[in-house]
Formats: sequence, C-alpha cells, structure tokens
Amino acid sequence: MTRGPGFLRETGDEAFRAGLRDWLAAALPVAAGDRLGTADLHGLAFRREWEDHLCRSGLSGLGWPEALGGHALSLTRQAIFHEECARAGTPLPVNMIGHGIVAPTLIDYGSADQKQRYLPRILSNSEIWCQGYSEPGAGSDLAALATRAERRDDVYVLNGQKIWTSFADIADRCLLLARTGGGESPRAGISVLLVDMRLPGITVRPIRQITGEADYNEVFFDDVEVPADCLLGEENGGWRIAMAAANYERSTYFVPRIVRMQAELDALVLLAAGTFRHGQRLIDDPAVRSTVTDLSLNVQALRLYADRILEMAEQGVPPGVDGSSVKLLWSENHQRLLDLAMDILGPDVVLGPQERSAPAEGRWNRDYLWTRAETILAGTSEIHRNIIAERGLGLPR
Amino acid sequence: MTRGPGFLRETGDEAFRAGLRDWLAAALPVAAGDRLGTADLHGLAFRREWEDHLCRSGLSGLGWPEALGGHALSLTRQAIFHEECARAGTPLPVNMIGHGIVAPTLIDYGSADQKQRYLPRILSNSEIWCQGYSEPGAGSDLAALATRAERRDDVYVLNGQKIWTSFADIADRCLLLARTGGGESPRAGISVLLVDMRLPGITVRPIRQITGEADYNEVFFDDVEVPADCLLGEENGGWRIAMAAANYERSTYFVPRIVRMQAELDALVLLAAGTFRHGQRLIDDPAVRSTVTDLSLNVQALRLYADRILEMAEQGVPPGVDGSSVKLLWSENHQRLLDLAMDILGPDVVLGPQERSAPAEGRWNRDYLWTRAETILAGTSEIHRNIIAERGLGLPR
Amino acid sequence: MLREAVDSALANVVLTPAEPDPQALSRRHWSLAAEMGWTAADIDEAHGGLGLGLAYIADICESAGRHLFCGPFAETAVLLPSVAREVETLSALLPGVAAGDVRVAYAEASIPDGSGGSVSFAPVEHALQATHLAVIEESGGELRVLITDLDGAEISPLQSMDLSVSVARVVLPDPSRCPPITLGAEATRRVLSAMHIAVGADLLGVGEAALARTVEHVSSRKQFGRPIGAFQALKHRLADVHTALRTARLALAHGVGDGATFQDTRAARTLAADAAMRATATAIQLHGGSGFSWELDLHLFLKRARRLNARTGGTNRLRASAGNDYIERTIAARA
Amino acid sequence: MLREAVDSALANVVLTPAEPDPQALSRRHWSLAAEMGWTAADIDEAHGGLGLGLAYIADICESAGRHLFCGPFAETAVLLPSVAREVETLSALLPGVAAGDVRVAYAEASIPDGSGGSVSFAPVEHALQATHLAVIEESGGELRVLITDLDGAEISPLQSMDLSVSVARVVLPDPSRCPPITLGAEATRRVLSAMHIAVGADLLGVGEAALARTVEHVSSRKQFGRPIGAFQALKHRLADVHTALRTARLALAHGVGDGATFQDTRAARTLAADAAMRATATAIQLHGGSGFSWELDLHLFLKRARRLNARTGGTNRLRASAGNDYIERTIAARA
Repeated sequence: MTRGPGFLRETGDEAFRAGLRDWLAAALPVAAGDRLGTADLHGLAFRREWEDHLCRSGLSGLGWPEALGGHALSLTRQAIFHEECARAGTPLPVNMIGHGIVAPTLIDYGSADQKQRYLPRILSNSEIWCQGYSEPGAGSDLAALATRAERRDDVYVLNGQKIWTSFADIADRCLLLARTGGGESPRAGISVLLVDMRLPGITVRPIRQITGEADYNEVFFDDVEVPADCLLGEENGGWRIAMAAANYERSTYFVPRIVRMQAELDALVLLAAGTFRHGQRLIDDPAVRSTVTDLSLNVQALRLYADRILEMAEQGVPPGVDGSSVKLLWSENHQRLLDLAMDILGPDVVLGPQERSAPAEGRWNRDYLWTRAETILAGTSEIHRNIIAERGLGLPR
Repeated sequence: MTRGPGFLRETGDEAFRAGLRDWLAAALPVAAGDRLGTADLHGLAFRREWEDHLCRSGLSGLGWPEALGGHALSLTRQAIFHEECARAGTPLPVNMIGHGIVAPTLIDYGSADQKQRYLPRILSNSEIWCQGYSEPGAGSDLAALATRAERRDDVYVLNGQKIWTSFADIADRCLLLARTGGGESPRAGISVLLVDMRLPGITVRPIRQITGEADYNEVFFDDVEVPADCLLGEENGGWRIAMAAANYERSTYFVPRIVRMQAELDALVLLAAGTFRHGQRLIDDPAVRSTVTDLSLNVQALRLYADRILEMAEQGVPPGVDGSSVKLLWSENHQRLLDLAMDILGPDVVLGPQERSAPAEGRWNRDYLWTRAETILAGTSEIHRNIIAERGLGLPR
Repeated sequence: MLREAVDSALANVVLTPAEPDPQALSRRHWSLAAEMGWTAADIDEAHGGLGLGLAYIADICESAGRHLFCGPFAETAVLLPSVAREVETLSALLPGVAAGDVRVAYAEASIPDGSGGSVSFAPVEHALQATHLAVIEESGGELRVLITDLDGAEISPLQSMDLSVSVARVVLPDPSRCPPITLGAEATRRVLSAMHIAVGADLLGVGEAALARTVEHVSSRKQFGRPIGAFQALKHRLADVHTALRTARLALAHGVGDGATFQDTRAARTLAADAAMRATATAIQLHGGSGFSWELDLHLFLKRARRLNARTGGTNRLRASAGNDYIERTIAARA
Repeated sequence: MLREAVDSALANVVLTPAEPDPQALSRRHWSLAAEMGWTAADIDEAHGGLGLGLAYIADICESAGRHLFCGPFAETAVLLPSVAREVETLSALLPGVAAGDVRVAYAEASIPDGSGGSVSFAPVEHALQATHLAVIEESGGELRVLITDLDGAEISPLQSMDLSVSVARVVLPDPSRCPPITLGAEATRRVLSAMHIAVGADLLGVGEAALARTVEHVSSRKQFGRPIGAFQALKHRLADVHTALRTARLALAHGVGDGATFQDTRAARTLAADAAMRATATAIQLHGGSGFSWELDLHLFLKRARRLNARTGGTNRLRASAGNDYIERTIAARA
C-alpha cells in the first residue's frame, strides 16, 4: 500500500508528525493561493477544494483497514493528523460526517455490498454525507424520535422531519434514524437508513442562525421511498448502531478544537497587547489579564483531557463522563474566550460577522456569535451536567 | 409618655437619628469600659449587659403601642435605631427573639392575660426567649413538623425534638410550634405554645458548630406538661401565626447587617492597604481589588433592597420575592467578603477563631467560618432560588 | 406610568428578523418619539422641551430597550442636551432635538486635533439616519466631544451586528469647522451620568425582555415529559437573572432620584450591563436550538446588549473605576 | 497501586471532632509514615531513602489529604529533601528524615538578616511535633530558606483553625547559628515544583473526601419526599465539583510525569486548590445544618483546604504568575 505522501509510512509518531507538518506547510499555500491569510480561506468553496485536495493526495481513509483502501493509522496518529491540520490553520472539512462517522459505521456494520457502494466515494470525497438524528420534539431526548419508516415490499416509506442537520443542503446522502417498530421500550424500534438525498419527497430548508449564515437545515421527508437494501444492520437494531456511531469521533474530536482554541487565545493576547485604549495597553487591564489567565490554564487542562481520552480509546475504553466534562470545559471556556474578544474589540463589536473591514475580517464577531451554539449542540450543558451527576457520581435520577 | 432618652420624642427622622447617635456615642464607652475595641465587647457577658442597659434606659418596646409601654415608633425609626447601633459597633442583642419576634406576635395574637404576663418582662429584658421551629426532619420544610402536643385536661403534653434553636441554653421561654391536630393538610394541625423552659422534661443540648462555639441547641421534650393557657391563638391555628411571626423582623432585619458588612469591607480595604506581601501592597493585587469592587457595588445594592423593603413595609406590603433576593445577595456576598479576608490574612488564616493574637483578635477567622452558615440558615440559598423562580417568575413546580 | 405609555406605543412597531428593515422601522420609531414628546423630555422649556428630567428618560429608554427601538434616542435626546447644558453654543440645536428634526450619530474614538485634511470615523452608529454626529473620547476623567452636522460628510454603510442599529464609516471633509470641546471633570461627570442612566435603562429593558421570553419558553416547552422550567437548575439560573435585573432596577431608580451621585449612576449602569449580558446569554442557552436561530428575535437582544455594553470601555472599565474610587475614598478617610 | 495501600493504612487512624487529639494522632500517623517508608520516598538510596520520585509522593499526599493526616509530611519528606538536593550541607539530615526521626515545622515569613538578638516566627505550623524548623520567603522568583533544629527554641502554642495541625509561636534565641540560604531561580523552581505537587495532591485528597461525603449525604437525606441529590441544582453543582477535581487530577498526573515543567506543577497546584476550595465549600452548603456542625468532620476538610490554600500567597498569586508567564511568553514569541 503506497497511496499518499511518504510520512504516512513513517514508523515513529513524531516522524509522522514532522513529515505531515512539512507536507502541510508546502501544500496549503499552493492550494490556497491569494486566499491565504484571508477569510476566503475558510469559505465553503475553499473548504471543499482543500478537502478534495487532501483526498486526491491520498490523505483520506486514515483509520480504515488497508483492505478497504485505508491507511490503518492508529487513533493517536489520526489525532496528530487533525492536530497538525488545526495548527497549520487549514479550513474545516465539509464531509466530516462522511469521513468521521459514516465510514467507520459502515466498516463495522455495513454489508459487503454497502461497503463497496459507499466507501470508495467517501475516500474520493465524491459523495458528501449528512446525519439525520435530531428532531423538533427530540433534541437531547433521542428516544422520543418520531420519524417513521414503514416497510412496503422492497422499500421503506419514510415520513417525518429532522432538524439541526448540518450539510443537508449540499449532502448527497444521509445516515438517518427512523422508527420502524412499535417496540416495548422507546429505543427498541429504531433503525438506521442510508438515504439518497436526491430521492423524491425530500425537502431541505436551511436554518439561518444567529451569525446570519445557515449551517443547519430542517429536512422534511414526505412519503420518501428508500430502497430496502439501504437498511444498515438489522431492522429495529438501530439504537446500538447510533450509539456506536456517536463514539467513533469522540477520541479525536477535541484535539483539533483545542489546538484552535489555543491559537485563538494566543491571537487575542497579541491583539490586546497591540490595543491601546483610554491610555492603557489592554493586556495590562487586570480584568483582561485575569480572564486570559483562567483561559490559558483551562486550555492546558483541556489538552490533558483530550490526551487522556485518546489514550483510553487506544485501549478500547470509552471516555465515560470525561466526555461530558471535556465538552463542558471546552464549550464554556470557548464562550468566555470570545466574550473576552468582544471586550478587547471594544467599539468594533458593533460590526457584523460578514463585515470584512472588521478586525480579522469579522471572524471574532462571527465566532463570538457562533460559540453561543456550542453549549447547546451535541448535548446541552445541562444534559452533560446531568450525565456527570447521574453516571459519574451515581446521584439519583 | 416620657420613658427613655429625649431623642425618642424628636419629630423628624434625622433629628431622631442625630440624637440617637449622640446618645450611643456617650453611653457605649461608659458601659463598655476597657472592653471597648476588644473582642470582649462582643462576648456574651457584655451583650447581655448592654441589652439590659438599653432596656433600663427605656430603649425597648420601640415599635409597641404606647398603651403597652412602647414608643410606637415607625418601622423607619426602628430601622434607624438598628442601623445606628450597628454603625456605633454595639454588640449584638441576646434577646433578639423576644424583642423582635415574640413581642409583636403577642401584641397581635396574645390574649389580654398573656400580654400582661409576658410583655413587661420582655420590656425589662428579665426574660429571654427562644423560638422552636426547625426539627431534624423539617429544616426548610415546616409542614413536616413532628413535635406533638396532646391535650390532656388542662395541659398539653409535649413530645418531640427541636434543632437549631438559638439561645435555648439561656432562654426562659420558648415560642414553639407543635402538631395538635390530624389535619387534612400538613399545615392545618399546627399550634403555637408559649413554653416555660424550666418545665420538667425539657433537655437542652448545645450544638457546637464550625467555629467551636455553640450558638445553637437541640431541645428535647419528653412528656412536658405545658399549661393549656400557654396556647397562643387558636388550637390548630398556628400556621398563620408562625407565618406572621416570621414577617415582623423582615423589614428591619437587613439594615444593621448591611451596615456591618460595609464596615467590614472598609476595614478589609484598610487591612489590605496596610499589608505588604511579596513586595506588593495587597490592595494593589488585581484579584483583591476586583473582589473589593464587586463587593462594594453589591453592598450598595443591598442597601437599596433594605430601603425598599422598609418602604414597602411602612405601606403594609410584604417584601415578596425581594426578601429572597436580598437574603441571597447578603449571605453570598458576605461569604465572598470573608473569603477575601482569608486571602488578605494569608498565613494568619491558620490561627483559630478564639486566638486573641490573630488579627482583630480572631474575628476575621471566626466570621469566615460563621458565614458558611449564613447561606444555610433562615432558608438555604437553594430554597430562596426556588421561591424566586416559582413565586417571582411563575415557573412550574 | 410613563413606562406603560411608551411600551404600548412601541408594542406595534417592532423589529422582527423576518422583516429586517431597521431603516424603515427607524423612521417610524423616530416619528413616534417626536410625536409623543420623548425627544423633548430632557430639554428645558426655554429651548422648546418639556423639562421632565432623568426619571422620565429612564422610563423611555427602558421601553426602547425592551422593544428594540431603532434610532439614536439616547445620543440625540440625552447626550446632546446634556452637553448643551455645559456648552451654551450648542443650545441652538435643542429646539430641533425637541421637535425630532435632529438625529445624532455616535462614535467613541480618538479625536484628531484637526489641523488639516479630512478625518474618518468608523464604526459610527446610526449614521445612516443622522443629521449630526457626536464623537466622544474619554481619558483621565475628562471628555472631549466633537459635535457637527453631517453636511458634506461621506457616509458608507458597514454591516452591523445589531440589526436595531445602522453602522457606517463617516468621513468629515473639513473637521476644522467643528473643533472638539473639552469638558472639565465636573461637567464630564454630569454628561456621563445622564448617559449612564439612559444606556443603563436601555440595557435593563433588553434584559427584562429576554427574561420574559425565556420564562414563557421554558414554561411551555416540554422535555422528558415535563416543562423544562420545572427543572431546578434552569429555575436557579433564571432566579439569578431575576435578582440581577431587580438589583439593576433598584440602582437605576436610585440613580435618577434626588441626591444621586455620579457614583450612583455609574453603579446603576454597571449593574444593568451585567444583568443584561447575563439575561440575554441565559435566554439563548435556555431556548436550546431555537435560541440561536435567526427566525426568533432572541439574538437581537443579545446583540443589542453586547453593543451597548461595549460603550465607554465596557463594564470592566466602569467597574474598575467604581472600585478605584471606593478604595481611594476609604483609604483617604482613614488617613 | 500505592494510593490504595496508603489509604488502607490511614483508614484506621482518623481524626474525628469527637476525639480531637491531633497531637496523639500525629504521633501515630508519624510512626505509620516512618514504618511504611513514606518519609523515605523522595530521598535517594545513598541517603537512606527509597528514591521513588514525585509520583509516589503525590499518591501519599493525596491519601494524607483524604485522611486528614496530622503531621508535617510534605515539609519533612518533600521540602527538606528538595532543598537538600540544592544545598549539599543539608544532606546530613536526610537519613534522619528517611528514618522518621526528623520532623520539620513550617512557616512562610520574612526572614531577618539575623545580626543580633532572638527572632520570632508566628504562626508556625507543626512546631509542637517538630525537631526542626523551615521558614521560607519568596520574592522575585527566588527563595530564601532558613532551616534549623529547634534546640533551645521557645515554642508557645497558639489556637489552630485546622484541627489536623498544631500552630505555635517559635522564638529562636540565636538565629545567627543558621544563616538563611538563598536559592537561585532554577533551584527555586525545582523546590517549588516538588511542593506544588505535594500540596496540590493533599488538596486533591481533601476535595475528593469532601465530595464523597457529600454524594453520600445527598443520596440518603430526603426532603420534600425525595433524596435531595435528585434535585437538579444540587446535581449540577456536584457535577462541576467533580469536573474541577478530575481536571486537577489530570493536571497532577501530568505534573509528576516525564518532561513536566515548573509551569505544569504550578498549574496543577492552582487547579487543585481551586477544586478543593470549591469541593469543601459545596460540601458544607449541601449538608445543610449538619454541614457546619462541629460533630461532623466536614469542617475539618474546609479548614485544611483553607490552610493549604493560603501557602505561598494563595492561588490568586499562583494564578497571576501563571498568567504573567503565559502572556509574556506569547508576546515574546511574536516579537
């Protein structure tokens, strides 16, 4: 197997990291051209371009078995990959659900036919995936799922509505949870379907959010006929697959986010050091300094959580309530970081998130608004505190 | 009616305040002698002495009707009285329950005979009262009261246990809640008894608390025979009286506490300004400064609450949820204030609360420990937040 | 109560994300403000005003916050009159303010001494609706104020975070026409006091509106079979928001009263800003997914609170100066 | 695991407020520490020690905190050896430390230059049990350390807040006998690192014990017909305590690992101190009335956390120096 750059075949993790770092340092400026250092680097167009470039260069299927065209990299190396991409300032991927969630789910639960049908197009990035979990009445409460798939001959007839579906507006396929059985328990009757987003009866409505952008969608299913061979695993056996799918990304999810957070904090310190207001360098304002200090301690601590979770995952141990602690610490401190950015920006906070004349082309303002969502999505802070108290400390429900 | 110093008969509130201030400035040093400026000023011995002195000087029954030997002062003047005592640094009263709670309750609900029997001895401070409300199983949940009083001929036979009873170890009498009826609702069968603490069958066990002192007691009642004429109001009509009793003090409760808190904060600022550590005046430590700032804003705000509650009370309006907000703000900020004191004291925090060689003769250390109780007693912070949410905002139970 | 009157006047003219035309709304709000006499409230009768004082201003501003009033009310009807009370020459503008014909754009920026060439300010709030511009610069306890009409000014719109306000870059071709005024320490405190009350009251209104919407939401939205407002952790957070807003209200009421000091108005604004930031952030959190959707108007309150909170250096700075004053006073009293 | 071994050794020798004899307990704890080899853990074999390193020390100290160990363990078995690694002359004391014969009292105070007359230190921790005294003074990133035996010293007991430690005033009749040692910046960081781990681990143990007691209490105590631990606001507070302690544990584990820097150990101690203060204060609050009663042992944890938190200027100062370092490093990296 010799697909991809040579660093993939290094024997040591640190040599892998060094090679990757060199590769990124060379590849990103070439691919980005004059978008480098501008907000366009993080626009949807270049995000797709860059992801295609990675896949063309053989940098996909990192964790897949070699037999399926992957590199069989350890979780640690996958984490290093995401970490170094974050450190190099590459744009976020677009098909993160395809690569991060759908592919490992298919590898573990897909039929031979399904693997052959879907995996190569993820590897080449020619099909973008989304994930249909949340519903208007079932946010943090997956058991309340109401979308129904009724088996009629060789199709499932799908009716219902999903919400907060990232990338549904551009996705080719959707990994979707639907209710197929009556079931004694609410979890019993759930199945996973692999749905072609171009089937008749599917309507996608983008949800514009606080930033003015639409990162999410509502998806309506109106008598959509999904071929029966798009069922993943067993009928009514979807709960287990959904839980497993949620776990694949956990071990490498936070590493790049924490690296980015540290970079943001460093940038804020430099911004505050260069901003004079009312006769004082802002970095010398005790309130700014004190928040920077807290954040720097917490970002360091977050890194320890991420490393620990990765280490456990390598041994096959799920993160347990540490997963909730790290989500809370990350999202709440990220909010504080952007709150601090607003304090430092001062009068410039009145500028909109797409105002290119704003500091950092509006990214601070955009991220400030966006972080409001981070304590809500992927389990609200309230849910995660419940989990820690009930599962971690054993407090009564 | 000419009992007491002349300032009682001033027509204006400010002249009243000025006269009182002069009177205190003259009287306290004489009464205190060489205890002035020492911890002995706040010891139990002088607390009683000073309270006796006030009563002998005619400064009791401030709010009582003149017919009962009182001064019929407005709530505002009563608040001024407590405020100026706090400002002058007088010790806390001992018979605060007698003067502040039992007397107004008797005036509103007592029989003519009961008033005559008890009120003069409160006026002269010759009988100290305590209050038997809390029970081991009924802290914040008064409806769960279990102490029983069974009527047999002309006595009530009292059995049960009270806890957190201040002054029970020195009290002559107790205003006590007991269950006398079955009652449809848990509140229905409660009565108020006026119990002689020297009756056979009463055992008082002081509860030593975190400071090493014993400010509270457990009181055990074992077949105590309370004469039936010690029933206050109607049998099974005690809930209403208990609720009313809890209200008398509310309007003037916080004023002296907030005055004392401001004085403590001022003293802390001076302490920090005079303490050099690691080459820096502690008042120039940003963390100290920032907490002092928060506290000073909050103490100012507390004063506005206290004034508002007093103003409402003068119009006969109960404080409502403002009573809970002020309790929370006061107790939680008082804790922060003493936490800050510990930061400023540095190595001296290891000294015990009775160590006279400690700064301020150990009062900072003692108060630091004591404030831990202030968010628990008189309704825990949790209870008060529930009250605000449910009664103030109308959130579902 | 004036507040109810202002509330009911504004209740029908509301900014919604579905109809996000703050310019049009601003015109309607402004005619309302002029018709109802709000722009005349803080101007004395000699200059065509009503002389109603700061308590009325606070009521109007609170409603303005609650209803996301689109227009430079505090800048025009509070800041300009308060500066004019210190600088006689500006009083010629007051009848126009009272009548609603003057609208003042606002920026906080350093003001060049204006020897030659054009000068540019950005971001300037409300410039697209304004007839005049006020730029303020505070340092060392003194205010420098530049007040000029916008004749000949070049105004280029910028994207605004807060939909209830327009933002622009303003280039003044000949700044020597309007030399900045420096106010002494006492005058500065009087002018800032008026703005502290106006901005503080707006923030209180913003916070109250966010809380009211949240209480309504959590009382009706169900999860795990119960209204989410029955969950104690949510209750406690909202109880704390209530207390913070209530505290700010008491401080503002005290700040507009007789004998209120500069310290009192500054404290009131600080408490109001903190309460509003907390109320709006909590509102978004407790609304869950819908809290950060563009369709719901919640984000408008967060953005307005954030904008107002940034003024004159933000609450960090207000708070620090309150603390410094208290600490110095306390140490001096002992010395 | 060593931690379990230490825990089980200490589990039967506990301080209870009912039997508050820390002096007697201290003797029993100390013989245990000597017998089990804990006092020898951080001393190399050449000096009669076991050379087990900082990870072992952290385990012992955590158990010491959890079980309210009464005695100068960190001062004797960590501080003294770490100073002796910098100052050869002190290594003569190490065999005595390893054997348990040396016990070091501790004070942070300014150290006079000792030209003439006696010198007095107060409050000194553990002086009633000690054979030696260590006084440390930190300023400008350097430590001055005075280490002396207590022969001829006058020791007068003072009341201690924390029942697990004795406190006294110590008068040294002839301080010229033991001139203070000044450690350079590098040596200071090595010595402080060792103490950061030892004190941080003790604080972690204190916090864990307080949390465990609280979880037990709220799971059994009922109010309004439910265990109070079912109330969501309590759950969330305890969840945050758990996260704070867990974070401190990860930081301490990292701080004793290969390649850990001074910054890492300082961060670990800061996080542990914050977590312990929070855990113990929350424990008192959630125990209600019984939380501040003398009979229950909860207050002992609060007092121990408070005492340890005051060391070397408290977490405020540790935190501020961590922040200063990070900020300066970041600015310098750019320049």
